[in-house]
Amino acid sequence: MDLQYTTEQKLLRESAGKFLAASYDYTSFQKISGGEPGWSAAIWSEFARFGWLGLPFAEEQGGIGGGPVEVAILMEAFGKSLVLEPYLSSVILGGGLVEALGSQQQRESLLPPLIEGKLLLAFAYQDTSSPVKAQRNGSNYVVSGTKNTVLGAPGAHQILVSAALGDGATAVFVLPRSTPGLTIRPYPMVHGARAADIDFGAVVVPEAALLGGNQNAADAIDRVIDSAIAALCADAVGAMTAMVARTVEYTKTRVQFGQPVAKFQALQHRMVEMKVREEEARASCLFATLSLAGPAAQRARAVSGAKAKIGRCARAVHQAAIQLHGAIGTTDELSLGAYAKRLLAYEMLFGTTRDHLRRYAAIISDPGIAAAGLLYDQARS
Amino acid sequence: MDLQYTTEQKLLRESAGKFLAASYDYTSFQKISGGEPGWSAAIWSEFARFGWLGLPFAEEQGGIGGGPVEVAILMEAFGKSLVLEPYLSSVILGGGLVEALGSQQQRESLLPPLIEGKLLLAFAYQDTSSPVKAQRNGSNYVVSGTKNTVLGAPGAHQILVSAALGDGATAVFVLPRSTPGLTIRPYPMVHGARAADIDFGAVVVPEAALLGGNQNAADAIDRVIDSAIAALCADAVGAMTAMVARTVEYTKTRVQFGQPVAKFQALQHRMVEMKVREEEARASCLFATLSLAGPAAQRARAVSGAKAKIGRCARAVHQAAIQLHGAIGTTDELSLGAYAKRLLAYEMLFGTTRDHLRRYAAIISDPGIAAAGLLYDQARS
Amino acid sequence: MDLHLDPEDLAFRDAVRRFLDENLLPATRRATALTTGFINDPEVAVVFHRALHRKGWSVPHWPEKYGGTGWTQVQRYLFEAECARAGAPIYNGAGSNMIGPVLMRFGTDEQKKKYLPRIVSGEDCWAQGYSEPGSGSDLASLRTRAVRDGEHYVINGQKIWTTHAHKSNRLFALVRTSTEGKKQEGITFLMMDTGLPGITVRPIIGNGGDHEFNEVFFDDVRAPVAGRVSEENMGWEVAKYLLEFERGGNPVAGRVRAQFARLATLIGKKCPGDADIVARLGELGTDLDAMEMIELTAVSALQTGGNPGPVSSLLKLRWSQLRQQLAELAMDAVGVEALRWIAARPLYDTLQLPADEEQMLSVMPRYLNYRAYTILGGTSEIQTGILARSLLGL
Amino acid sequence: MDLHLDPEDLAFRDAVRRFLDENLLPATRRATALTTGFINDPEVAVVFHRALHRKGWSVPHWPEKYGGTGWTQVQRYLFEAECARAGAPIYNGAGSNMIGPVLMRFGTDEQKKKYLPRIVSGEDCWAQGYSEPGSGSDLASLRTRAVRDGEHYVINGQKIWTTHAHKSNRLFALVRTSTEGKKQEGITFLMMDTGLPGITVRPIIGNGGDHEFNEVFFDDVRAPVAGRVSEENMGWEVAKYLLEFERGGNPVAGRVRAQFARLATLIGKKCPGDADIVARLGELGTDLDAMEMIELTAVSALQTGGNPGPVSSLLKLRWSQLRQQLAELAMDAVGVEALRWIAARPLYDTLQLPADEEQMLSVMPRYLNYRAYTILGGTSEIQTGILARSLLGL
Repeated sequence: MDLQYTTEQKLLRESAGKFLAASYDYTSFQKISGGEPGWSAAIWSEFARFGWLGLPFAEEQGGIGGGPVEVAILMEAFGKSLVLEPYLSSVILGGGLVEALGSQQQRESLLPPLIEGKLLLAFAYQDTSSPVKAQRNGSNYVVSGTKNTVLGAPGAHQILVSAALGDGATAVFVLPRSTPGLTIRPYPMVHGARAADIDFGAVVVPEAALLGGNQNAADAIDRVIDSAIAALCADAVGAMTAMVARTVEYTKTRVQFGQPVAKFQALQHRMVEMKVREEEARASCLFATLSLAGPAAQRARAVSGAKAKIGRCARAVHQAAIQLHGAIGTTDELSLGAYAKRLLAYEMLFGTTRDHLRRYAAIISDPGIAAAGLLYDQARS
Repeated sequence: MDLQYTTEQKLLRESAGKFLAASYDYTSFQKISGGEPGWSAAIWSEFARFGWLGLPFAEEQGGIGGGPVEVAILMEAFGKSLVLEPYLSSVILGGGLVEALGSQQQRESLLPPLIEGKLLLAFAYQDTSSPVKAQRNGSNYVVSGTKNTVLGAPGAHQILVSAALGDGATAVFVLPRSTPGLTIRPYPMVHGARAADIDFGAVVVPEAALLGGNQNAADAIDRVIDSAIAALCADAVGAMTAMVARTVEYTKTRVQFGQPVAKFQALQHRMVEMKVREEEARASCLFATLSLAGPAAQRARAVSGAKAKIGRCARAVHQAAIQLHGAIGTTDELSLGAYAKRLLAYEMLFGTTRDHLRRYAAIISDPGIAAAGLLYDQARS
Repeated sequence: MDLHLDPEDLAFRDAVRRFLDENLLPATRRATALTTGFINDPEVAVVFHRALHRKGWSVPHWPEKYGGTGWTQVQRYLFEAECARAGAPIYNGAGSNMIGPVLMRFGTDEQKKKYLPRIVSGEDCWAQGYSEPGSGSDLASLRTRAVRDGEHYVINGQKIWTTHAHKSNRLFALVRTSTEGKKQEGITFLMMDTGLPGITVRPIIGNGGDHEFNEVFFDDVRAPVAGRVSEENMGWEVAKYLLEFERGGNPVAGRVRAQFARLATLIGKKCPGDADIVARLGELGTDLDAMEMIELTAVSALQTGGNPGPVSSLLKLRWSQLRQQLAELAMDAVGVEALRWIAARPLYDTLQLPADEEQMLSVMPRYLNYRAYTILGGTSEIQTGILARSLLGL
Repeated sequence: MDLHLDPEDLAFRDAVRRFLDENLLPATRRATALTTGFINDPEVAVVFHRALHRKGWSVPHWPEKYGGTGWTQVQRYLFEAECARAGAPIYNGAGSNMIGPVLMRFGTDEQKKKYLPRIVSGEDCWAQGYSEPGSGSDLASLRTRAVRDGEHYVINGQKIWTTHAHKSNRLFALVRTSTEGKKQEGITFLMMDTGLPGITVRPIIGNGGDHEFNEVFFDDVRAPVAGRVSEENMGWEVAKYLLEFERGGNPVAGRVRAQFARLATLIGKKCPGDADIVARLGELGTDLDAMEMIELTAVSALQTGGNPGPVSSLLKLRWSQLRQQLAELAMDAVGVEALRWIAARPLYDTLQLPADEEQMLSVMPRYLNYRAYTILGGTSEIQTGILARSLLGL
């Protein structure tokens, strides 16, 4: 067991924080979120230049070979600076699936341009009342159905989509956005990021579009989504950290009745609650991050537990931060509201806080698992 | 609509409060709760002398003709003074059922001695995994099964018991405690009151033991239990009121760091929360009390709503009161712990807070009922 | 004691229901239901206000001589509840609940004659200029200066949180006319037209995307002395009287009840079998019942000439929390779909969807805007401090 | 960074498990599981302590020269967790976690030689005399007087909340030896035998029915000066050092984890399909995971020679809340049956029922006693105040 950040990890945090503090203030955020694409190509190419787009990928793929901890460091910085660029959807989900499932040829054709910032991916996984299915038809597949809440789809060049095959297995296809019959209906979300509903109106795709051949992709999808959730947890921790720090700062400067309102004990106690929740959320996120490499049961427990716990903390923190800012906190004059919205999006995406609490509770109700601490035997993973 | 107490009602509150303050302090409570019967015959005969044992009964039964409001006033005073005497079990439940269901002869034989303080009743209604059934056998009934949580049973002279008849109907029988085959297993409860599990081991009872002949008693039982719940709500409001008042008083006198701890803003805010909960609980109790006379749907909504709401408030208040008293609040040196235990008993008896929340939520989910306020059309009741 | 409605009350309630059936237009109901801010747009609400005015019901709580109805407290309560239940908007509370009562108490005959009828009819729309950037909870520290110059005050400074200043033709404000003595002693209460030269209104957009609040800048604004209410430097007394009205004022149980019923409907459609959501609805229902009972008890006390005691802060505190919690539960009931964001306002102009879908899109903005309920009009912390003194003697 | 146990750690853990299998008696496990108070009865715990002592593990966190084990931080963590998981009692923390470390830091060679071995072996059982009726959170205001008289201090006054004073043979206490200067400056730290003439112990019974706490009265008690730790009037420094140990000290995640696992078992038996109860269990599980991670992070920092920072107050605050919430959920899971009350203590002597039924009867006393978790050893309000300064700079 080792829970100390390495020097390289500390440097990554520092450099990400510095760049974003300089290049991604609230005014830039407002400009980017109000603009049409909802993200900035200039910023994205900076991300590429820093190597961040290749961070989680193996060096032989042209990546940096970073692990979940490095991703979490970056995501926390993104959350802290309200970054809207489609890192989670394109790199973690899209790139993660390609690396996990893709053939060597697919990896070679998709990952380098992704890492260079020239290719954007999105992963359509959330089924609707019309779930996506794929039916073999000669050397082609016919993909039909509708996915919703597809993060980053409006700007993506290629769409990855999970589809049920006839035999109970799941496959992932990769389709150019220009595929005839594909309808992308984009919409903005409350926190400024973009998503889309996608109709696959009996789209015909070649066998080559099947990611990694005919294996059942369900486990890989689960793993990639769990890694995306852990990354999103880090983003939320970043946003919470910013909200707590700003609230403490604000109450130190806001004077009423002749003194800074931070002097009022009731407010101090409320801010301590916020800070404690931030610390708990950070710990919970770290548990999820470090459990991504663990046994599947540990991963599910840690990831769903973190999603639920951080969701609860995030709700309390954003409400308290707004209340302690007074009226100004309820407006778009400060960045505070943007953080609140980001945390609300966190709570709802990839399964709500309640969904994950149920998943976690079902796991932890087993007294054997309930008794198990966080440390695990690597041999079992 | 009229929500003002009458002069008589105010007098009842005042005289009950005065008597109990003088005769039922914490030392008496400790003596009574620690003693064998768990209640005081001397106090009970005072209750009889004041007419309290006849309060809810019609004047032609020898009662006072009081309504739910009068009962609530008395019960609130009982809660405030930790009264252990079996008023709820004997008068409200036992007497209430006799008045509602009994034949004239049964009423005449049971109510006057009850009102005079010479007869104690208990009502066994809570079925177990072995529910109580009654089977006709000639001019007798054979009653079998087990009831638990029978309040006041250890001291009762006659036990009323609800039993399923073969035809889906429910009947109530009244049995002397000496009935052969009846086993009463008494136990003390956390708050000092006594209850029992009762085994009806194929007890043979004459037809005359059937309360009020062969009618289905289910509605009457529901109504009497709802009235008992409303009365218990008032008791809880009394206990909460005492806890809040004592906490405020204590913090005004307890000095730490050179000032009364009541000066600390964080504590003030916590006490305001307690007080607000007390006020909400009182209002909720009043709603239930005044709805006992209303249509059945209104009664169920108000009674279950009050049980759930007051349960939630009671939990928060007893926890806060103990915390604000510091270590001394966690001991039996003060009456505080006795109030906390009384409120815990309140929460669990006659269906827990969660049981009643579910009942209430099912009713209120109907948008028509959700939209209805508290005032109702008397013609519909 | 009882909760019965007597036959006269029932007849009254039925009359109100008939009136609403006939006079509250579907478009107005829809616009009200799709309002995501705190208060209704005047242009929507005034349509209904005019219908009320025709009926003589536009200011029921006012004395009859100024246009009130002479209803009993119970009738007023029923009227509010029925309007809310039917989805009626409220028009310009700053006029009928703030400056109107203030003028009745402190205004000159001339002022009453000039302003009150235009509130009754809905011709005037008022805005309130109280808070300043540095003076929120600590209102008396306000610094907007007014200097007497003949028959005018020359005003310089800034107000903030001025609701619907951009939609109002009149404004009342607290201004500092003296810096001597205690800070409460140099304040004057002034009425003026929003169109005066030197007044600039800057919008403040809420987190929920609505434009309700504004900053108002005063740059050598010359406001006639005739608009002064009470004496110079006596404005704090006027302000306190007004705040009492703002906090106590009209019964609001009906409005919260209507919000609750809409939520029950939403849950019934979106997630009827979700035990957790239904249990939370139940909890809020029990809160609402309790608060309505507290409000009814105050109404009953007023009805019989009694004093409801220090409940106004308790009502403000809990009603505002409850409205937030209802909005929060609606968001949770809708779930991930609540993230879909429509930026344009008002929604009733922007949207053209089935009613259910439109409602879902209003859920998130409402949640966000409603966070301000526990801040505006006296924060929960301020109310709690008041209650510590008034209820607990601390 | 990783959460792996390396092979040495796994081997260590297995060795601890084997030891526990062989040395932790069923009767001791049962008595620990039926303990409803905060700490285990010394007469129960000492049996296990002796087994540990035979193995050389009775004070693993002490330096090896005093009887410690020289384990790594991770090993200490694993040992604690395994003991808790197996249901092992803790013997007299006042000895091994309080006075022991104090003597190592401040004691004379003679004192160390006299007292430390008897803590290691379990011969001595210590009680702590800190709080007084008027000095709880504000400890430094204590008033129990000690006046030097030759080779004795003559003590008069009163202590309160003295845990297990009635079961301890030794006592350490803070006493006032001077009233000059700041209140912190006149305090002396004294050790003495509880059997000294003039010491009277009066039981305080907790709401849960347990006798753990006492008042201790000092009536001209003559305590040898040899029992003084550090100099006269320097006791506050000693007290602060001890408080740090009390608050930081041993990792507790294992204990809370064991409580959690017992609750999961209870729920599985009593109400496995109750979605609301299971969801609350889940929430507390996520809290526990987070807190365990915070504790592990501190352990890792210590392991690598770093400083865990100001987490001890955070840990105290949240662990105490969590233990209360677990006890509360157990009570709610049991429901109305939790009202059945057995007055006699200890339950492991009183009861002779199937294990499940015995557990149910321990639920209510535990809930009631555990309310003190957020009070004793520094209230939550005090911890919050410390965190406001240390974490937020307020």
